Amino acid sequence: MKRYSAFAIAKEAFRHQLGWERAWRSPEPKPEYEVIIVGAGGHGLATAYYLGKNHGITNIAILEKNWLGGGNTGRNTTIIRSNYLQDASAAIYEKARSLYETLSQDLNYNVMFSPRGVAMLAQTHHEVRGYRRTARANAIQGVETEFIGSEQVKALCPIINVDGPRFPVLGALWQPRGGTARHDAVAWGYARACSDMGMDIIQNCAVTAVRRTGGTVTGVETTRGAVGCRKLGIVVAGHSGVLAAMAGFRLPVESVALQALVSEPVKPCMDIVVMANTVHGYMSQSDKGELVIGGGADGFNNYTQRGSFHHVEETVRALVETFPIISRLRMLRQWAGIVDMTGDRSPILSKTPLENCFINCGWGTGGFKAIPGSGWAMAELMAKGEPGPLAAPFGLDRFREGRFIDESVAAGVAH
Amino acid sequence: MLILTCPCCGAEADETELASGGEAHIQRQGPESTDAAFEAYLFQRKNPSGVHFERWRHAFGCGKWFHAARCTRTLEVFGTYTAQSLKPPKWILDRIRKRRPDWAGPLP
Amino acid sequence: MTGLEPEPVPEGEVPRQRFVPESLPAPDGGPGTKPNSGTSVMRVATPGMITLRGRIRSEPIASAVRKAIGIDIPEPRRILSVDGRSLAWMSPDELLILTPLGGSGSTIAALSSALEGQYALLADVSDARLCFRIAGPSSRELIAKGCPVDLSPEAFSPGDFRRSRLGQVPVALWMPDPGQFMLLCFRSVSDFVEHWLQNAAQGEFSGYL
Amino acid sequence: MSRRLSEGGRLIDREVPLGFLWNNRRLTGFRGDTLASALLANDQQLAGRSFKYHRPRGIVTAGPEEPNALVQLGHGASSEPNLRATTVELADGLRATSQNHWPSLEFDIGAATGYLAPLFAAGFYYKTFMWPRVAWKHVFEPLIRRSAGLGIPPTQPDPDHYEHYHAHVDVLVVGSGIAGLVAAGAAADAGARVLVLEQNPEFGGRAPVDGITVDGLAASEWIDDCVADLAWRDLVRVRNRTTVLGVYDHGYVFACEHRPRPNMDKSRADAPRQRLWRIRARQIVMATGAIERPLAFAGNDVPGVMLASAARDYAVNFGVGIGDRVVVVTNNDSAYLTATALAEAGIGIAGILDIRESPAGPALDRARAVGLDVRTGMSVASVFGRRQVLGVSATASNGDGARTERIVANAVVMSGGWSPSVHLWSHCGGKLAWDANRGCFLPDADRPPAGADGVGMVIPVGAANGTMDASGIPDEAVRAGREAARRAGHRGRRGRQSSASHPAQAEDAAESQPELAWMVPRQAKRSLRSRAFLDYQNDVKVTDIELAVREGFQSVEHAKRYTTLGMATDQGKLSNVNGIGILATSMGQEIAGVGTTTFRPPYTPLTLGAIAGEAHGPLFKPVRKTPMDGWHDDHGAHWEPVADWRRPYCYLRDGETVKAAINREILNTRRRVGLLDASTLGKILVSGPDSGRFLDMLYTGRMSTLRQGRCRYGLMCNENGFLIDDGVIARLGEETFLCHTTSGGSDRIHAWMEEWLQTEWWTWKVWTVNLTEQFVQVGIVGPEARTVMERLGNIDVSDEALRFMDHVDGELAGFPVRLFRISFSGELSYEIQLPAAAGLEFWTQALEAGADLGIQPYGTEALHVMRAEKGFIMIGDETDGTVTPQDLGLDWAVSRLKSDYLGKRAQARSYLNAPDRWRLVGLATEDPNAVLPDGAYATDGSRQQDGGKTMIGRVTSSYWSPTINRSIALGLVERGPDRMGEVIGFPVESGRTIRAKIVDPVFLGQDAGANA
Ligand SMILES: Cc1cc2nc3c(=O)[nH]c(=O)nc-3n(C[C@H](O)[C@H](O)[C@H](O)COP(=O)(O)OP(=O)(O)OC[C@H]3O[C@@H](n4cnc5c(N)ncnc54)[C@H](O)[C@@H]3O)c2cc1C
Ligand SMILES: NC(=O)c1ccc[n+]([C@@H]2O[C@H](COP(=O)([O-])OP(=O)(O)OC[C@H]3O[C@@H](n4cnc5c(N)ncnc54)[C@H](O)[C@@H]3O)[C@@H](O)[C@H]2O)c1
Ligand SMILES: Cc1cc2nc3c(=O)[nH]c(=O)nc-3n(C[C@H](O)[C@H](O)[C@H](O)COP(=O)(O)O)c2cc1C
Ligand SMILES: [Zn+2]
Repeated sequence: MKRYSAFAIAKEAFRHQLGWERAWRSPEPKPEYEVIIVGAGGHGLATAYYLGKNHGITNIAILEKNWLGGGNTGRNTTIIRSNYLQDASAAIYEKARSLYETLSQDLNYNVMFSPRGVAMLAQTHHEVRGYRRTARANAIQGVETEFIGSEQVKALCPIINVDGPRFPVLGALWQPRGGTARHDAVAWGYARACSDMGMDIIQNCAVTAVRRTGGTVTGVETTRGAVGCRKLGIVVAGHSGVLAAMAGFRLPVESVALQALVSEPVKPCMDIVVMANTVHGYMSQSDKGELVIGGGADGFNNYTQRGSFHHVEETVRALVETFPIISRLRMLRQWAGIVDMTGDRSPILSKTPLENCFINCGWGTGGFKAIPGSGWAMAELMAKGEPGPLAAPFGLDRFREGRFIDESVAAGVAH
Repeated sequence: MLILTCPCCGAEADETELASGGEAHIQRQGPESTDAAFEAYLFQRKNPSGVHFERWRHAFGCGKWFHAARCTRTLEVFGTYTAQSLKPPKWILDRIRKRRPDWAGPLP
Repeated sequence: MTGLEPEPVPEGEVPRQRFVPESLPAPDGGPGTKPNSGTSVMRVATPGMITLRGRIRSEPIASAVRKAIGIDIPEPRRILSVDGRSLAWMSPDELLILTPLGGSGSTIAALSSALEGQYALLADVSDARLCFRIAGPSSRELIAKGCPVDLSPEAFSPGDFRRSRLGQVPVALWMPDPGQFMLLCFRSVSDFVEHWLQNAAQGEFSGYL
Repeated sequence: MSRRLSEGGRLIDREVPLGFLWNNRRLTGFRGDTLASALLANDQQLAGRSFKYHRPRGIVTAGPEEPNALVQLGHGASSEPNLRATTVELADGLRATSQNHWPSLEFDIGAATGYLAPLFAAGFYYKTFMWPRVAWKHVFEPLIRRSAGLGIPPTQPDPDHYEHYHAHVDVLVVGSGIAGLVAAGAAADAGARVLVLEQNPEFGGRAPVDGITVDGLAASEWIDDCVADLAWRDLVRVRNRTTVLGVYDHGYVFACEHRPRPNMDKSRADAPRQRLWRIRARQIVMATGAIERPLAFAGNDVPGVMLASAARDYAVNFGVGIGDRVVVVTNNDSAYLTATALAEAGIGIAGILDIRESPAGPALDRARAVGLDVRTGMSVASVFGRRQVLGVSATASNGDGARTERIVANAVVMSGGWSPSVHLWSHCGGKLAWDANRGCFLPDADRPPAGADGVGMVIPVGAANGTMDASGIPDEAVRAGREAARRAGHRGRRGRQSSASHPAQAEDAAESQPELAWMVPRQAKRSLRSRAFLDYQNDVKVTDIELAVREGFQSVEHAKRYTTLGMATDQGKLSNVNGIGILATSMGQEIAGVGTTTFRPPYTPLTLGAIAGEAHGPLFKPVRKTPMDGWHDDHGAHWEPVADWRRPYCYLRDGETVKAAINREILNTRRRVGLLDASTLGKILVSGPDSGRFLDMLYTGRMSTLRQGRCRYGLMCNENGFLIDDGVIARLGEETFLCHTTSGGSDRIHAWMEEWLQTEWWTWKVWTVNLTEQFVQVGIVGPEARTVMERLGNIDVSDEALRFMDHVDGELAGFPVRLFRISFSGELSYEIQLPAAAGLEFWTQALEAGADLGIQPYGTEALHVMRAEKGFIMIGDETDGTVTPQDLGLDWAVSRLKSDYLGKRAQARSYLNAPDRWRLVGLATEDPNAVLPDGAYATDGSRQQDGGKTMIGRVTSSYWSPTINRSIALGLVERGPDRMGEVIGFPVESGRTIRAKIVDPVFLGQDAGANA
């Protein structure tokens, strides 16, 4: 594979950019693979990548019903942080965050990880307590966070109105090493690396049934024919319930629309990521200049990748109150993704009732930040057949035992 | 923006007047239930891509819960009916079959 | 009312009016708008209020209510008023009884004896809600700034009663006569509602209804 | 120099000149001008700089699709970036500046990137800036950020206000062209309520510009009549300046109305700047017209190159000529209209280059008849000039552009065909189909966006439906209007009817089909392709799409994201189809197979302020207030939000700190008497024969056995077994209970009760009423409480008559009250419930009655401290949704004997019974002056598998207790109650560890409750 570098670009500039290779191949499906991953989103691609990189398994097909990276990975607000309360979450999200730091170099693809810092505003006393608690937990877990006062918030992000009459900003949980990354590049970078390792990424190939013999998976049927495998990884986010039904089990998951929007691009006006959970909205400014805005999820089951306007309204209302200067900026585009919400709002990385079939889902509104860590842990689970320490707490069995990993306890939402 | 007709008061309520309540017709499991049945009751959801039976409450209105049959892929509403039904009434099923001839019926 | 309406034209005559676009949306008006022409918002003395929970359309309860108050149970989403007392349909098993100021006590007494032995619940809620009157030519439009209900005359008129939301809070509304609305909200948010209504009254009106 | 023509300009009023500032230069235009037409009239073609290469760019369109002429309007707080000059109505004193350049529009340093364009091909940034690693954050990213972006956000809060409005219609007609107006009339004739929305100030769409006649009248006259006729009808509303922005499920539509103002810089206090329309439409007629497409040729972005329709608009509507020697290049007939219109206005036409080999028809005949030089089979090879057009080289349209001929010109107008405005069809799932004949994506009638009933809810008509010749429109529009009315449930006539006796007849010259060419000349060399722009704003060129294809970004969605085609502020209104054409060509595929990207709302950008509406400041979110709120505010209340309520955290006396106030309030209550506004507590009446049984299910304890006149503390769990609320239940009668909830719980718990009653136990005979708002509740607490009570009335409040946990009805201070003797502070305490209207009066009377006893109000913090001193839990402090009653040592409030209650089954699961669960204990710091921080965690020094330290407990509430003069804390600790006396460490900031002993949670004398 041709390496990307400034030098290569300069060279290509003289050759009219004619020398670039395809970022990934588009092969026909083979009849059989060792591993099939369903879903070429960030999590599916990262799983394949670490199966190859960490476990030497490269006889892999990644089957994608549309275009790779077009699911939630291609439509999220790109916030990366690891300031979670529970040990299990902090561990996997921090693993992911630290992998993000070197991901561009690992993949030889600039994913533009931008550790600009994430501030989660505390706007009630209750929230102050919750975030102080999280900061203390993080200190013990080895996640660098800090509870900062409102003057510091103002200094980090001058456009915040910290004196709002209804919800003054009392402080914030600040993670200086959190930030954003370029969502598409994450999918493309992993895809390029997977393809380069010889894995087959097959787009426009929807899985329509799961083949099994006895209680063991043997392959899948797709819109492009049947494909056999020894191990199957289901990594389809909002469509997990549909795939689980094909595989003969049911999940503690519901699919709902989560919306986001961007403003027209403007010159830099905010340097950090701000999340305001009490009023329900979060915002950052992309490198291109548009404000990237997200809020709460719609409340009902939905597979349409579009949501209701009043959620946009609520989000924007919250953000105009928090950042009064944005009132005269304009919404350019809004869209939605279908997210998979679990019973305790934490993800699932698990074996399933079907032998050799594994599932990675339930990242809901907040799995972009987890992509490298989740792929790492899922690869380990699939390669060894048993979860490693990162994945172990996220098994399906927890719902039967009542062993929830509940993140909502300290904060409101999780993005 | 969903608009559902509340079967209890007849108002054409829009989503901002309603509160959604997830899957309908889930049987409560009490102290005698097995672990598996209890887990299923609390967590396991059909979450279908297609015809779905669900609960809503006319929260900014008459305050009543009701059920709706809706397609999660097109958001078509086949009808709303009272929350005091253990399963979808026949007229709803008939209407769904008319609109979706190849529908296999409610998931078990 | 679009504000564009020419003089009424006699039946059968053809209206041929030159319509000059420039004359439309002058900077300070046009069909887009009408200024507040005397639409007012007022807190009004709250009537006595009683909640009756029971199967209100069932015969024993309906007749007990009729006996005690002399009014039939209204149809869903309707309000019936007789002699200063009103019955508002709140839900299939809830009725809001409005009495003259301070009159809830005697009405409750009458109702409880009429309902003796019935499975029903009465509660004096006279203090739970406060009441606003919105009167004037643009009252429909004022409320429509924040309420999702169809308030056009063909969809909502005296006798209708609707529970919905205004801005972010629950309200109930009805029209005691064609020129005004009564609006009930919970006591704890009445400052908010008043502020909301006054703010809306100060702005322009869309001129749509 | 002025480019204002001596005549013409149907929209301007030459009598009313308006002065405005452009980049601080004073210019004049006329009333009726847009900023764009006024700039052009002043010969200001150069209007902005592009996003990536900072190339000089001119005005290319005359509508909201404008990608180039984005300006910053106003200044200071009223400043607004990225406005399209083409839609800004000129106003006196308007100030506009161009954007995205430094130091000036004419000389922009950023343009240097343009010279490096060969380096900056699509997606180059994914391939570089990776080394050294830290450079991305500190060098590259800041650099990119600064050069990107367009306008500058304001720095002050918005002085304007915005309004919302809810409207309901049967048929919403979007667009007031011939199609929209005729459809509206037809729908109203069928009895439907109709609303017509037009984004422009003027009605009529393209017809008046295109010289169409309807019913023998010039289009503009017919339109005036038609609008007047519609406006006269009682079923129809017609509004201009209102853009329909989004279509959502079930016919929900939002639109934004602009309120023009005489002076752009001054906000009018009363009038909203914009109004957001939230419309519920049963049917939507999409009569949105079509948008002309550019042609891709080298230098097609040089200022002075413009869409043919726009040039026509400027000449006809505004009396502005865009040049004096104009080259026309086209692949269809419609540009001929421009050529003839310009020629008629006296503008020189340097030639018409028609890329078609042998076009024929009336348009050409007319052009030739007026002596225009029509050259078929020809196209522009390249445009000369950088900041303005100096000429073009013409070449055979099928060639490679090698052989050219120079034409001197100062403007180029182009037409690459028309793209129907199908956005609103697509927003809600409507599918498009490529029509190869007409060369455009059209609404696929078989796959419409469906409403709640599953039936199509949008009907396209006119140019939006691909019907480009006006003569075909009226019939189609009548059908559309009728069909919309029918689907909305109307067939009959009602309301004031139209005067028109027959459907309109429109006439225009029949047109021949366009001949598609995604790049001209068709075999263009690379050097030309690399200068042919598709997306002007984002600087996406033909070669960028080709590169994307080579690199495997072949899905239309990948190509979009890799090159940013169509992602600019015009959302691809001009560029998408050409880009897709190039994409398809490069892959050797048909456009139909490539498809298009998704149109998303909004159709054109709208301000966030309009979306937020009036909900800001005090109207942002309701605050719930008790009747005593005003009193608290007057008496130094330091507020705390509690759920949606606000409650006094403490009352500050002059000069006092918050801490001092809290301590004072606590000590005063413990030593004398305190007064608490507890009105926010939820109060729910539960009544009926099955109410005892119902409460037994709802609470973990048994309530059915409670005796009348008595109270009991109860806990509620969810079905997961976790504690969700607590409160005191009083039995008022045989079948009637009053349940108190937490302040945050009043609505939630009432809804919870109703949910179970309506959806699970609907045969049970229970009624509930939420009386939270009906009553206030006042706590009178402390050793002197009884004296105060005795002074307030003659209820016997002796220990004998009113025992702990008794309640009684009576009269106090002249008001009917319900009196509870309950306590969470360990002090003697009475809670008095009375009708809310009397609340304030009672409160002040109680203060008077206790004045000489030293009565003082106390706030929530004192309440919390006193609770904690007694080891009572607080929902939200000791609980966080993962804690069971058993964890909190509240087993005594959980009935083991009951066969069922909500949460019982869950509590039987293994994890909830694990021996190592964290359980409630008291924590006494070794240093009595050290207050443990809230939320501090205890560790035991061991390490977990993943390297983190092991946490063994946490502080749930922690206070300074002035009563016992030491710090106190409650916490959840692993196997806590089994470890009494053990000392554990809580690491806190800066490496310190606070050590605390595990103790009983009741800090204040075990028997202090005795007098309670
Ligand atoms: C609006 C929005 C904002 C968000 N904001 C954030 C944020 O700020 N930070 C954050 O960390 N996370 C955020 N998230 C969440 C995050 O986007 C997701 O958790 C994450 O992208 C999930 O990645 P994935 O790879 O699991 O799923 P996806 O990227 O959705 O990939 C799943 C893939 O499976 C494919 N698939 C489905 N069914 C089939 C089938 N039958 N056959 C073959 N393929 C199939 C889909 O086409 C899709 O490409 C947000 C999500 C949304 C929608
Ligand atoms: N010669 C050609 O090839 C050609 C091409 C296109 C159009 N035309 C001419 O255009 C006319 C077509 O008539 P028509 O009525 O279909 O279209 P139209 O373009 O005349 O009218 C459409 C109207 O809709 C408005 N509009 C568009 N989107 C809107 C939105 N989101 N919200 C509010 N308003 C919106 C526009 O401002 C415009 O006034 C005919 O006169 C036809 O001859 C000709
Ligand atoms: C972080 C982020 C930034 C985006 N910025 C833009 C943008 O500047 N312009 C744009 O048109 N779309 C932008 N989008 C939205 C995409 O165009 C698109 O709507 C989104 O990926 C969902 O895909 P879909 O609309 O095709 O379903 C952005 C999306 C994301 C996730
Ligand atoms: Zn209802």
